[in-house]
Amino acid sequence: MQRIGVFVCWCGSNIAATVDVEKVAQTLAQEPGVVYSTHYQYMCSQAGQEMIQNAIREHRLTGVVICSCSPRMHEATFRKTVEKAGLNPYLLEIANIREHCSWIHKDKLTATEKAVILGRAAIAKVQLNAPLTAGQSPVTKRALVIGGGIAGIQTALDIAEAGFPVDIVEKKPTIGGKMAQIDKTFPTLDCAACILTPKMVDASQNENIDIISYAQVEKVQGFVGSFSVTIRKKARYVDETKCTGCGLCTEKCPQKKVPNEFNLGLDNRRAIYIPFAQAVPKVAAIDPNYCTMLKSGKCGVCAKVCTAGAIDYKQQDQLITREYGAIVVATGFEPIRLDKFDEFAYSQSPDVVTSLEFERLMNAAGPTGGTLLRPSDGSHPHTLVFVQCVGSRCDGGEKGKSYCSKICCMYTAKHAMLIREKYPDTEVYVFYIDVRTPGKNFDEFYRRAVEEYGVHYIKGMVGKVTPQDGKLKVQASDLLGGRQLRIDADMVILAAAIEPDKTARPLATMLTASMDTNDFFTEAHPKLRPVESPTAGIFLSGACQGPKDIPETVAQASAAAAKVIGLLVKDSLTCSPCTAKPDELMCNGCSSCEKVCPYGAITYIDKPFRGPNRTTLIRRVAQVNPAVCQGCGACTVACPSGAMDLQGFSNQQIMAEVDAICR
Amino acid sequence: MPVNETFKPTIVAFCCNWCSYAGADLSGTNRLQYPANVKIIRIPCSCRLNPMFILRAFQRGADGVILCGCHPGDCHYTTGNYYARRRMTLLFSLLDYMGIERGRTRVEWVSAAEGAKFAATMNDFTETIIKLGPNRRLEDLRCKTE
Amino acid sequence: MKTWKLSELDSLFAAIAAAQKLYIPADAAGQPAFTLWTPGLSMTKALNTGRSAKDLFFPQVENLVNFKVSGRRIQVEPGREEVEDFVIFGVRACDCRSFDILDSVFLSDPVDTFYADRRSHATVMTLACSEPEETCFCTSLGIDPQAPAGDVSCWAMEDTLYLEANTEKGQALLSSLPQLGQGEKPQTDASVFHRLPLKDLDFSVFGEKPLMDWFNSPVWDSLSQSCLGCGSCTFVCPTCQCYDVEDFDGGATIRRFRCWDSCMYSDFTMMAHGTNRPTQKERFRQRFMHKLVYHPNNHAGQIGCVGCGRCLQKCPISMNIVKVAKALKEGKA
Amino acid sequence: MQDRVMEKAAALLESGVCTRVLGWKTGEFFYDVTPAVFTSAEEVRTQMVYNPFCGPNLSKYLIAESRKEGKIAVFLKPCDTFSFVQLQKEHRIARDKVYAVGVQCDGMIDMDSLKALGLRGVTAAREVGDNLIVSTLYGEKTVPRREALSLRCRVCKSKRLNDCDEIIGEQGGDLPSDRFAQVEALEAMTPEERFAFWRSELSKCIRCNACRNVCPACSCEKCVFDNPGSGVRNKAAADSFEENLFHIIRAFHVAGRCTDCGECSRVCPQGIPLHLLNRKLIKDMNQLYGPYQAGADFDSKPPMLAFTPEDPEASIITNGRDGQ
Amino acid sequence: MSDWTQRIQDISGVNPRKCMKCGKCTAACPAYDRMEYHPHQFVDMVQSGRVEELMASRGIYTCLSCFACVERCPRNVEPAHIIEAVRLAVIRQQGGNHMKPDQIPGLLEEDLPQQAITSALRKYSKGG
Repeated sequence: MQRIGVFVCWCGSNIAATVDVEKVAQTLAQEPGVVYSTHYQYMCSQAGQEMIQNAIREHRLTGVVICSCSPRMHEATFRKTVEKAGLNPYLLEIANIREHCSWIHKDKLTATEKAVILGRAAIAKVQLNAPLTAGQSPVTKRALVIGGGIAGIQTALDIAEAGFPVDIVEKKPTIGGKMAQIDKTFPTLDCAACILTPKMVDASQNENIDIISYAQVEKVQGFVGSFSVTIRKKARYVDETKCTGCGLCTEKCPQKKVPNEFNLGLDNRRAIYIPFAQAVPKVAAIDPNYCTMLKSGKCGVCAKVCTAGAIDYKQQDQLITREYGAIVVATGFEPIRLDKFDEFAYSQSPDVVTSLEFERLMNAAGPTGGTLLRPSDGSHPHTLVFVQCVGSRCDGGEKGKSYCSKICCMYTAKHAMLIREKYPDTEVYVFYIDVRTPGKNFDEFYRRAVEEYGVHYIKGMVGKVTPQDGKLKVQASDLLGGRQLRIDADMVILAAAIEPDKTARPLATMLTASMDTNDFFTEAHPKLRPVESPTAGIFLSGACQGPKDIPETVAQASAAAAKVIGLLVKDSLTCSPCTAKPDELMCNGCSSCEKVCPYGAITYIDKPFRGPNRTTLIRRVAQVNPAVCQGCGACTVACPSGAMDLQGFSNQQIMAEVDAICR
Repeated sequence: MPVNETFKPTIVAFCCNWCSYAGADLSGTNRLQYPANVKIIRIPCSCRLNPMFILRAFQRGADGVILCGCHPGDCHYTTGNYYARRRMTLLFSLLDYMGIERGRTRVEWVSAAEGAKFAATMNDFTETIIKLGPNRRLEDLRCKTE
Repeated sequence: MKTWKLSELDSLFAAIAAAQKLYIPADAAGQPAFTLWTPGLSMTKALNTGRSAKDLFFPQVENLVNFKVSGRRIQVEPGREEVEDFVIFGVRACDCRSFDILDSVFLSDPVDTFYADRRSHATVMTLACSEPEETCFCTSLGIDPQAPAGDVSCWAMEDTLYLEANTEKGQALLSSLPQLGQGEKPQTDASVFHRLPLKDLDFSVFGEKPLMDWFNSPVWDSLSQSCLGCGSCTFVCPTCQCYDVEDFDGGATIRRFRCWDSCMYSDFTMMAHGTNRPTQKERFRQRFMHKLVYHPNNHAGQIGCVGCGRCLQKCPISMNIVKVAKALKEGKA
Repeated sequence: MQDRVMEKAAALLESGVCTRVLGWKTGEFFYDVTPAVFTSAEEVRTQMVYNPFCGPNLSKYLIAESRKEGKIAVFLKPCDTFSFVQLQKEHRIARDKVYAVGVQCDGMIDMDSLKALGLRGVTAAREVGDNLIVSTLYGEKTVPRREALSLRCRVCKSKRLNDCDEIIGEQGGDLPSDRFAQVEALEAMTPEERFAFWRSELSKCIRCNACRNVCPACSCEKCVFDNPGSGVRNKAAADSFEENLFHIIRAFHVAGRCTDCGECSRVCPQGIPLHLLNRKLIKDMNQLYGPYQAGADFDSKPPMLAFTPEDPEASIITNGRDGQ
Repeated sequence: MSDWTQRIQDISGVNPRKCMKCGKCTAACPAYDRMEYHPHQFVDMVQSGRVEELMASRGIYTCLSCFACVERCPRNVEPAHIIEAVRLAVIRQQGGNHMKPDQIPGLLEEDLPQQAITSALRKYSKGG
């Protein structure tokens, strides 16, 4: 038989003014199972808590009901209170007679009656409460960072600095990401490579960091604290341990006509290549789509010139499986494809380029050695037109992305300024819808472009670009000036919208991390938990969560690292015991529960059961991982046999509350 | 139908812990009134609501049952209310098909910030139930107090 | 013999119902069932009801006792319904025989007072058969469908209903109906009963061998293999009499009631340690052993079946007592 | 067809493709066939039957049978194969232990339909062309075959044989079916009429559980209505509420899993049109969440275990679809 | 919202509030030089209730209905549909039809696409 104690709080006059607390205590004392019932001015006060603790000891209470304010206010407080008196903290229920009763009703009789019913429901529930113990699950003290751009590098460095081993998985042969392709950074105009490459070197030299380049995540199992991840390391046909990065092979390779992806196809590389001079790891890779040796078995020049003997045409993909406590997603972004924007003649003229291509054209290590030349004829351009919001801020669907890509205003100002600084003989036009410059020193930067560098900012859009007689005829509208402009430009630079990397969607599925309709990863809370995914143990770094510039990306990267460190310093995780629990004897193994679980907390095992007449039956039954389950209860309703129940909110408990309320 | 002045309906409101229960708390904090007939049961998420609980409430004497949860897209557990929405839509449709009055059940999304909406919803729902009169079609005579 | 015009059955029913409740077999939502007569209700055209006539003596759910709860006080109150005199009209010979079988169980010591109460208040008016279904086999069990027992036996022939009282109760009922006429019942034609496909079933064999021989017969495995474990056969059977006693907590009142149970159910006679009939084979065997062997063993050879054919019609997988009896006799399924 | 099915069954046993065959067995009459497992060609030849009365859906038996030693061959009609696939989707059948033979189906005949035509004391029936010649205790009668079809077969949704290892006869396809006509007729009634309809139907329920026990979707190890721990267990409907409760919850539990095989209504000893509850949910799901047929394939996600952010709100029901 | 704004919205099915005033429509407009108001201004004027000014303008008839603006608009605002609606509003207000079905035979020429006549009839006669 239960021995329940009821404690009715006055909350000063907050409750007592409209609820006859004495009568509530007296009436509830008559309920079956109640052995002690009292009321007090402030149950949450030191004295009130002591009162509860004494009653638990004196009356050997097996359950406690506190009629007070919302459980959202003091459930945690009172759980600690009863725990200190030796009662399991989950043998406590709170009847909310303040927010749900005394504060909304004026009539004392009505409010008192309702308070009694709410108390009764809590008593009915606590009768069925079971002592629950929070489980512990171990934490593997290693983190995985997926993506080796500036976000991934920064996160990895911060985690490594804190003393935890961390692996970076990068799909390209080198880390560095988009930032490695950028020339200068706003608003300081310092060289991107100068600030990025030291970090890349740091990462490669840090004992705690293992860079797994030219690799992709293939499978993710497990849950927060103990993920098991399988990584496919693609064959690069070069032994990483032997290659010295001398680059001789890349000079001798006879296959010279391979579009160079690092320069966005603006020039060519060889079939064996090192993406760029400061690549990390600085190891060559053979492109199997172009290598004559791999395709036809004839050639082998690179193997002949390699003094280190690093070339290995027989190399195979390698599968690496490692355990991690936390996973950081840093998959970054890509500019969108522009085939839908015929009006800008992107596919008709090589002189119409994207901003990222323009970065390469301005870069000293780029295809033109840093001299700005028209891609079509290598001449010096005099008139340049920038078009903003290409594919951003559209109506969604066919038209383009509905969001603002955030970084274009600033990098365009940067480009315009750099051109004007280097080539004062140029005219630079920027067509904009709005100029958005929220950020430290951002607006000042933009104003400098206008005021000091004489860039022509024109409110309005370009309607059409027509290549004609070696020029680009730009038809545009100056909305503020109220005139139609026709500019004979030498180059047009398009600020293409950015979108999440294509590999993010399948990765999100593997991680059971949610995404929004644009394929950006969803954060656990848009304001309060911006660097965590709703899936425990998965963290977000950089542009995979939304468009970001470099400072923001680095800030988020470090924030994600801090969250990861906070997780990895723990030896084990305490999980809420209010989790789903299957009754194996009832479970059919039908997988309904698994399909609705947002956390992938449910798995199945084949388990032997004793059948009738000494037989053994092997049955498929559900298993809930309490470390992953967050206790939403979706599975309990999906389960047709009622095998799945939720601890702390069981079917029986909720029905007991219903019964008590409707009685 | 004439409105029964003396009819005091029993109304059960299932509220998800994260949005609607907090919304109900806020409506209390702001001293917004709604009828005492409404009794709230806290569940972790709207997807925890088993159709069985709704039928149970009617069996035990409820005249109306309402489910409140986070707005679609705002579920604390990301997807719970989407499942709840399908389940309730189908359950309500089946009840309607069996001739149970449509107004006796309802789903309303109430965020933690919508204290006023919570109170307004409860006022409106209570009014609807009073208009409908006592639940006779899904009652269990054994649970009626003589 | 007393008579009544068949075309004016309605007024006969009205005359009976004037004094006491009357139940007749009528169609309710397409299903023939014994139904409380109210003006306008007419007899079903079907040979027999879906559920048997036992419902009127042994209803599916019956309240036994109530416990009133208030706070911590519990008050025990009788839950028995007051039974008034009533008449059942149109009971077929098979169902009428089932009352004997139920009596032998419920009226033997200790007497089931709930059942006894209803029995004593009832007057049974049977109705002779003339158009049997192919599933009928009451004749194999020594029942004459053309001469049904009961307090009053009735025959519907051509345009006349002939009535004959067999008991004092029957006599009293008929004499309370002065409007009845007088006439001679013509000869009945038994030819169709001789053409019944199941007329030659032999149930006498079950008394000839030791009980355990039947129990250990190899046929049970294959007979029971497709049984769904539902309770259709037991619930439509006029002689099944198992029940369970349960409590329902309605808040203010807890009701203790009994309801039909089925030995085909996996939780039948479930106990703390589990069940003693762990598979459907044991449950299936129990039902038919009870009808064919245990009951006759305990009740002077009376077979626990009346040949109404309901289980032949209703079993979802067409497994029934005829197939079982034949298979047992032949020793193979 | 009878001969081809029996030949195939015997051949499968003789060649050792399977050790057991699940089919139908002869009875006292021509129509009372019982599902049965045969272990030898001899048994098959003497006892097995395949005729237009072989209505019972054999799929559910495979849950237990596919757990046993050795491979079992099974004969499945098109509608049975939907259950077969659905049960596999729910991991209830070990496919590698089953050899599935699909049998072309021209619609099954059922005694209820013959009785509805006023036939009594039916002792035999044979198919002649499009007609059925029925012998009764009271003489012979000829009825059109289509009028003798079981109700479910008259609105057959598909003749497609899903996931069979072999097919006897011809593979069929989905059919245009007006199976929702009855549901629509009910929807067109007033709530009061609908309430009266379902009360009169469900009050006939004797809770024999035949509908549940025959239902391939009701494959729970233990039903909530049998489980004392569930809080809703009951053995008989002691109040009209419990009649409703059982059937509402059952319809809900099989929603998205019910293939509309019609077994529930076929077996109900009280003639309750239980399929109308399941069909209502099927119709709703098709309308609200896009067409879905349980058991039609292995990949699609059942509507109750899926969602889209754009799903309609429950208010479309509670406010009335017609704005009432 | 002014009545006119609502009416134009109803006729055109276009919501001018979706416009983010980028001017791409105007930039793409081949009839720019002959127009008193330009596509982005049409949208703005409808939104701010200056429909009558627009109706009085000759510029609305210089729109070629080439749909370049509709094609280019990133927000699916569809200025050409708005202009069309304003023209219709003018016709409806005048009450008369600028073209009647019995005029059609006289207009039929071999070089003139029939579609143009149909389109003109639809445009210049009062709808039902």
